[in-house]
Amino acid sequence: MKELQDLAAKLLAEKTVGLVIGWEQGPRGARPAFVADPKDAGRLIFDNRCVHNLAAYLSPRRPHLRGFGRIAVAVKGCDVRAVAGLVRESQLKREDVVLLGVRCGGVHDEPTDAGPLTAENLADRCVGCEVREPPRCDHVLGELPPAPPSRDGRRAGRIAELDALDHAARFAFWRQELSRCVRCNACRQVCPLCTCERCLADKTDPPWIESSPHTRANFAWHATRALHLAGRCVDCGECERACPAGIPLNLIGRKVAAVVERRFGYRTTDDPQVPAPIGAWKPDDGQEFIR
Amino acid sequence: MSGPASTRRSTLAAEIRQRTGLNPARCYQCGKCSAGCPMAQETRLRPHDILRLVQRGRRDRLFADDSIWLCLTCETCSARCPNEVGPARIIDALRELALESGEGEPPRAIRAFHESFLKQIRRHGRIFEFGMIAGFKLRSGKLFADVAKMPATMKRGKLALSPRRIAGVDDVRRIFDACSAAARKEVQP
Amino acid sequence: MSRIGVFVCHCGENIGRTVDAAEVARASGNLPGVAHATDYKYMCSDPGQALIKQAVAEKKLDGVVVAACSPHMHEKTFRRATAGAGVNPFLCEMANIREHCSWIHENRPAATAKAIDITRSIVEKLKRNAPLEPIRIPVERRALVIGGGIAGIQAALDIADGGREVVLVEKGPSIGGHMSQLSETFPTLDCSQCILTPRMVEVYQHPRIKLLAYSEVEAVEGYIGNFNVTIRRKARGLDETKCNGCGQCQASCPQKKIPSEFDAGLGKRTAIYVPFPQAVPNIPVIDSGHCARWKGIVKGLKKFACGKCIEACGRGAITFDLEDKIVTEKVGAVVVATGFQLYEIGRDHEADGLKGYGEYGYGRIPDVIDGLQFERLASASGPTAGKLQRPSDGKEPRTIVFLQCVGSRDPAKGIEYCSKICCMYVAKHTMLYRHKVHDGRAVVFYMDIRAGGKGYEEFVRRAIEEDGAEYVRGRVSRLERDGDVVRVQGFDTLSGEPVTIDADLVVLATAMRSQPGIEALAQKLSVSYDRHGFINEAHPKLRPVETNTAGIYVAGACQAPRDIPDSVAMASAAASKVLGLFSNAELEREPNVARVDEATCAGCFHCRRVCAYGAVERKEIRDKKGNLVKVVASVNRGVCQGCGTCQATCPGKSVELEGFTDPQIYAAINAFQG
Amino acid sequence: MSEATTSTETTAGTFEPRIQAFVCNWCTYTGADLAGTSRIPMAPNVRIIRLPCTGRIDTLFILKAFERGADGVIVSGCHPNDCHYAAGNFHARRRFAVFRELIDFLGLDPDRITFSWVSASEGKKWSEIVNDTTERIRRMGPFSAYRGLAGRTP
Amino acid sequence: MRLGYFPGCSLHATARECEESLRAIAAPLGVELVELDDWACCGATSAHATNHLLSVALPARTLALAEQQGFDTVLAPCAACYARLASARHELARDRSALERVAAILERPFTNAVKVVSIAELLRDLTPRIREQARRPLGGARVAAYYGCLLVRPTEVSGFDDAEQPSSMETVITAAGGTPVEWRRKVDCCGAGFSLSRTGSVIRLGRAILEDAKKAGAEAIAVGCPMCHSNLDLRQKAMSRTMPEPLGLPILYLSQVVGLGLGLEPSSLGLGRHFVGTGRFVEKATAPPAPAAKSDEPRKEVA
Repeated sequence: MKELQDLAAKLLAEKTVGLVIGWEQGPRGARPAFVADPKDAGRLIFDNRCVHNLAAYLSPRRPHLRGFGRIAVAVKGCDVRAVAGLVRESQLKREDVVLLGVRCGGVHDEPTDAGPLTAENLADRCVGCEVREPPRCDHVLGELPPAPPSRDGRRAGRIAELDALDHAARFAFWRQELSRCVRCNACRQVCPLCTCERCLADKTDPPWIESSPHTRANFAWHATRALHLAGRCVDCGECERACPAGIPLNLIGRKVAAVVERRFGYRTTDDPQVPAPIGAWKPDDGQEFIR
Repeated sequence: MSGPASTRRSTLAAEIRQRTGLNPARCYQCGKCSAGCPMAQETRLRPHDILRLVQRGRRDRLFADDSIWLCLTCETCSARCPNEVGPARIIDALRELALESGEGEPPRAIRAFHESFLKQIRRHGRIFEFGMIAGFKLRSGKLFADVAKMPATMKRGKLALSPRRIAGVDDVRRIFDACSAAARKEVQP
Repeated sequence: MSRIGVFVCHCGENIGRTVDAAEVARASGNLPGVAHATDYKYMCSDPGQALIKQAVAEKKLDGVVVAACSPHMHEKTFRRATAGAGVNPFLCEMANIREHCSWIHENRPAATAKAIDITRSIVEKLKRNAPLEPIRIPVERRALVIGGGIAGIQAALDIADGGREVVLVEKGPSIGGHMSQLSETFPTLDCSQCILTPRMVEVYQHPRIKLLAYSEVEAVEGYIGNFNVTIRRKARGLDETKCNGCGQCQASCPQKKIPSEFDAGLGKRTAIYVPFPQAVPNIPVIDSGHCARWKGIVKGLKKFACGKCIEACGRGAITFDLEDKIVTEKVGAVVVATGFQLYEIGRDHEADGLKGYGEYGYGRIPDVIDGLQFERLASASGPTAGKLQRPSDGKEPRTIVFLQCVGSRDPAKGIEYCSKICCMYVAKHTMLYRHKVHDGRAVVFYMDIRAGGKGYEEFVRRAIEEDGAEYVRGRVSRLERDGDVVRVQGFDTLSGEPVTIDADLVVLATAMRSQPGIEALAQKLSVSYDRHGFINEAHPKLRPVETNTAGIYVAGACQAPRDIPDSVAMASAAASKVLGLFSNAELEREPNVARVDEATCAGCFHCRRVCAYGAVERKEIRDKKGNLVKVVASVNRGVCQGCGTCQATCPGKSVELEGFTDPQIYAAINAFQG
Repeated sequence: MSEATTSTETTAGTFEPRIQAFVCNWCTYTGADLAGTSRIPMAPNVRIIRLPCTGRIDTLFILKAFERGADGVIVSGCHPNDCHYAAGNFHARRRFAVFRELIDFLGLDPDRITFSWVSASEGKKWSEIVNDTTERIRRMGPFSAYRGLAGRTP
Repeated sequence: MRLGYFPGCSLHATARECEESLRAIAAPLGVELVELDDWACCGATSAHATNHLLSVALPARTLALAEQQGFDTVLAPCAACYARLASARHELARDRSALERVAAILERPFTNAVKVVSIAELLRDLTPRIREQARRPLGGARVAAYYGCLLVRPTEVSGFDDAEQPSSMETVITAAGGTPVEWRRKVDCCGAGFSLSRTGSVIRLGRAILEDAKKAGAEAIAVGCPMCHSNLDLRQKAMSRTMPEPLGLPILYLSQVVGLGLGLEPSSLGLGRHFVGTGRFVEKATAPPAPAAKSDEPRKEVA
């Protein structure tokens, strides 16, 4: 942690960067921190409560961070995929940011959770983590922690359960879940890859997505959002964490990711050079569903 | 395409394809297999003939003589086949088919060899060569062939005389039973 | 749009029989925004069209819907009529109530209800139509031809003779291509060089052809009518303007043992060389890989071992200027004619996904050669001056065995297609051989004889019947060197016998492949190519010399294996396409192209990835002070073909395809289902 | 809109589904024209919207059609390698593949949608697509489950 | 290097010299050979000519044993065993359902994770070590490398060398100090599968091979297959019956050639067990180097 603080202070003092985005202790657990003054670098922390994917702050939709020049941002191994996504889609120039990779042995579900990680409280995306050592970073900090506790993925299990149901039962489940959506757009706001200047859902001519938050509109909205994230979603789970209604949005993202992997052999990667699967094609892509 | 055309297709070719994953229809009769086949001068049907008869569904002619049994499985045909037809594996499959359905029989000597060989494995788990030669001779009727070589072979310490059974011989027998049961099942429609 | 006219056609009985056209007109007349609705027996007839013009004038209509046949039938007719009435033609739409309704339904009420639905949906769509103007693109009436083989030469001459300028780019030091290496040509046995070299000279002397030999296309930007081409002129090491082609330098060069590319490795050449005596341009190049001085300069040496050619040149032309030069040309059309290469069947083709033929010993057995090498052996201009002498010992071969389909029709080795020319040139080879060695034996191993072409079958029969070529139907398993013969182990599938022949020479008819590097060129040109690297034509039947990129054409063996007549025919076809394009100074196109809303575009460039035409460009948006605000997508209207894939892909819907915009489609769906 | 045929309108008491088709201009639209020229009778339930290419067909169209009352949807275009625009159908195929599995996961029966390749020469195939889809949707009944989601959640 | 060792039936009997020489060269080459416990026969030609499933299941049992006994690589010095093991491995790697089916028959855990190597592949990969340990130039003895069928075919199964112009054995022979000869029949079939059942064919095929090697100037033939060995060795007399004089071409296992090159005692390599006498060859190979040759200096790779 000292290493992170010292490096942040040094980068700020040398004016290598104008801002360091990291995590700090807030009133209720860890929270994102924005440090522009080297003197404040001591606020920075990293531990297993630092769940936030700070790459979201690199999106060009955050113009208020523009005036700082180069930005250093602390990223866990998994967060690098989001940075790669932004670079891949011309939303960010890699040289405009300094990546402070933090070695990570898994995080909690919520930034307010505390204590050692157990199989029970480990965030689902950390199960079977392969990027404890953050790839493609400018600096890599901390000791390599042990692998997170092993267990089965809860969401994978939940998806399998849902898959086993018939349409009516699945429909009932999602109708129930999606009926709670109030279209507060927290999912969209927190998503590092939702980078549209003007969201389709805010477009009124034509109003493809109905604006009132009834269940039908919510189906269309979340289905369309998932499709737009197909092959792009980095599975950070921030949408689900941010959702005030507690809708299991990550289930949809994971399901789509599984479809994309099975069909196109593609998994979201931290290599910005690897093109995403939607927007590409192969002559022998599966078409068993087409007559 | 549907209708009569599809039902007229050679079921033999389809069966071979199902067994081997190889498509006999790919053979365009270039003859490269036969040109390189070491046994071509001894067989009536050469590899490309065999492929043609498979395409035409002529089980009668395929199983009528020794040809398929004289393949050494040296794989030269498959290695050089321009169209990746895989004649060697297809001939293997034809031999299996002949045995399972009883339509064809290997020449006595070859059958005797295979039978004593497999019997040895089933009995001991391994081949014990003296026993095998003895069994072969009884089955093939070639009683005196090679007898002259036996003493020389033994003198060189090359024939293990006492069969030794492996510990897992039951394992091996179970494998044999399961595989021949599976083969029997395949003959039935 | 608030004053729409709806015109319902009976199409005689065609529509009227099952659809109540009057009822459709009545129902449509009640639609909001419809100011006029009527029905008529034949809308497409002159009186029918007059009806539209009259109604537009009288009712001040601002949009027209014709409910009649398929737009594929009469959309142009009615748009012209609408334009004639003074309304933008793109404010006319057709409702297809014939092919999609009256002709396929029997039940009159149901068909009528459906026709009303269709018409209503089109009316609602039309309300969101915008007036469009056709796109006019200025055309630079000069052409670029890439490749100086027979196809490129033919295309360049045809275009130039048609009155337009041509830039002809050839990668090698001379034009002429593979054809210049051939001895005689099938099916007439006329001498290849005799028919080719006059054409080469014609290119050189043509006032409208700019020949850039020893040059390569570096980059291509732009679109139909407006390509900017960057060309690398590779350093020849001498001043072309001073050289008069006297050949003294070549005679003086001490490096004389370099395998000649022109002679397919069977002859030798010097380090400074003209590839063959009739080369065009007749200017030498210095081979950087073999010239001692060149290598010295590259290494930065101060003193050089050799300067013989400099001394020999009476004109001071040899400068050893090693800098490539970059030139740019602006052209309106491109003809790709890069030709082919032969499959070299040695073993090392892993990189190309080809396996090679270990069993044929090519490269190990000196008397196993390929067809092009045989051409050089048979050619009067070849290394043996046309005397047939085999490579190993110079002996005249008494038995030659020819193998067809080596590499071709052989998926196991990586190529499944037929190379098309081999059957013919092997027959030719047997003839050439038998004409030179009357008692020699020519044996051909073949799988099928494919001699479709004028005079082709007759030619092959002549080789067999008159010239005594022995044809054996079967592939050869293996070639082995045994003493001074090559043992050919084959099988005659027709007689069912193994065939073993001891040959003095074996000639392999190896497959035709696309040129190395064609993929990179195709990508520069944004034209598509198949998995073998052959350029794809836009349509195999109807657009055989166009590519999927407008303004880029294809000719010759870079599109598929082709013989000389085919290549020349394609070249002339491509030239006529180019001349057609150049017949007007401006190009007019339908305006159904994509348009980006720069205000909302986030610059993610998903659209650019899906565009098959390279029509999406990056555009920088700057504020008044010139600071970069953002980079957005921008559609080049000259290049866009209007498929709309970009729009469906754009997550924020910041692209609209004119004529099929989201508001139009939305309105159409709403009208159907609402 | 009084003239509108609606799915509640019945012929002899049977349910008449409303089906929205989105087709490409070059293959399927022309194939449907051919079906007409060949006078191949088919169910009158399908309403075609013409688009230049399947590449233009947005999944939003499909959702919107269901929302506005369609009981079934047909999406059709050129066979692979036949696309007038080289690759629009390949892009569309990936898009639809994901979309189909996604809505399936959300509990919407993907059998509500027929995806097909119908070339300009396959007028007969188009009629089969139309008839089969109509029959299938008729068996499945009105898609009020989705349409009705706008009301209060039960 | 620790290898699971699958001798196969013949290395305990007719091919004893192969086993002996292998064990002799293992230590100097830094290889530990551990015989698989309770291995069974691979089924050889007989299984796969009659029952495909059996021809996969028998080798699969051996591969499963190797897996359980903690090996990641199995050496099958007999080319026939190698071909059966490698074919089974290849087939099961491509076909998941077949793997499950076979695992069920075996009634033991099996993931098909063990690699199979032939004697030629193993020794080729050990070439640097052979060169380093070579003590004898073999008197420049000219050796024809004979691959036969099963070391190089089917190509997709073996794949460690070119099917038509393989070179791994030549590389090994050169490293051991021998001189490989160029000849034509190195991948031809000797017919050994019919050694007992159709002797006439075998004699015809074997004779062509021996003649060609002789013609190319070979003083011995190196093999990697006990079937080829017994065929060319045991039946050589019969094969040369129609010739003016016996061929007298000793047939050596590649491991024996390497053993001689490493300077091991000929008797430890089983060289006395051959039908065709190896004496003259051994004599030449073990003769003290001529004074001019500096045998201590590392030789240059010729191949």
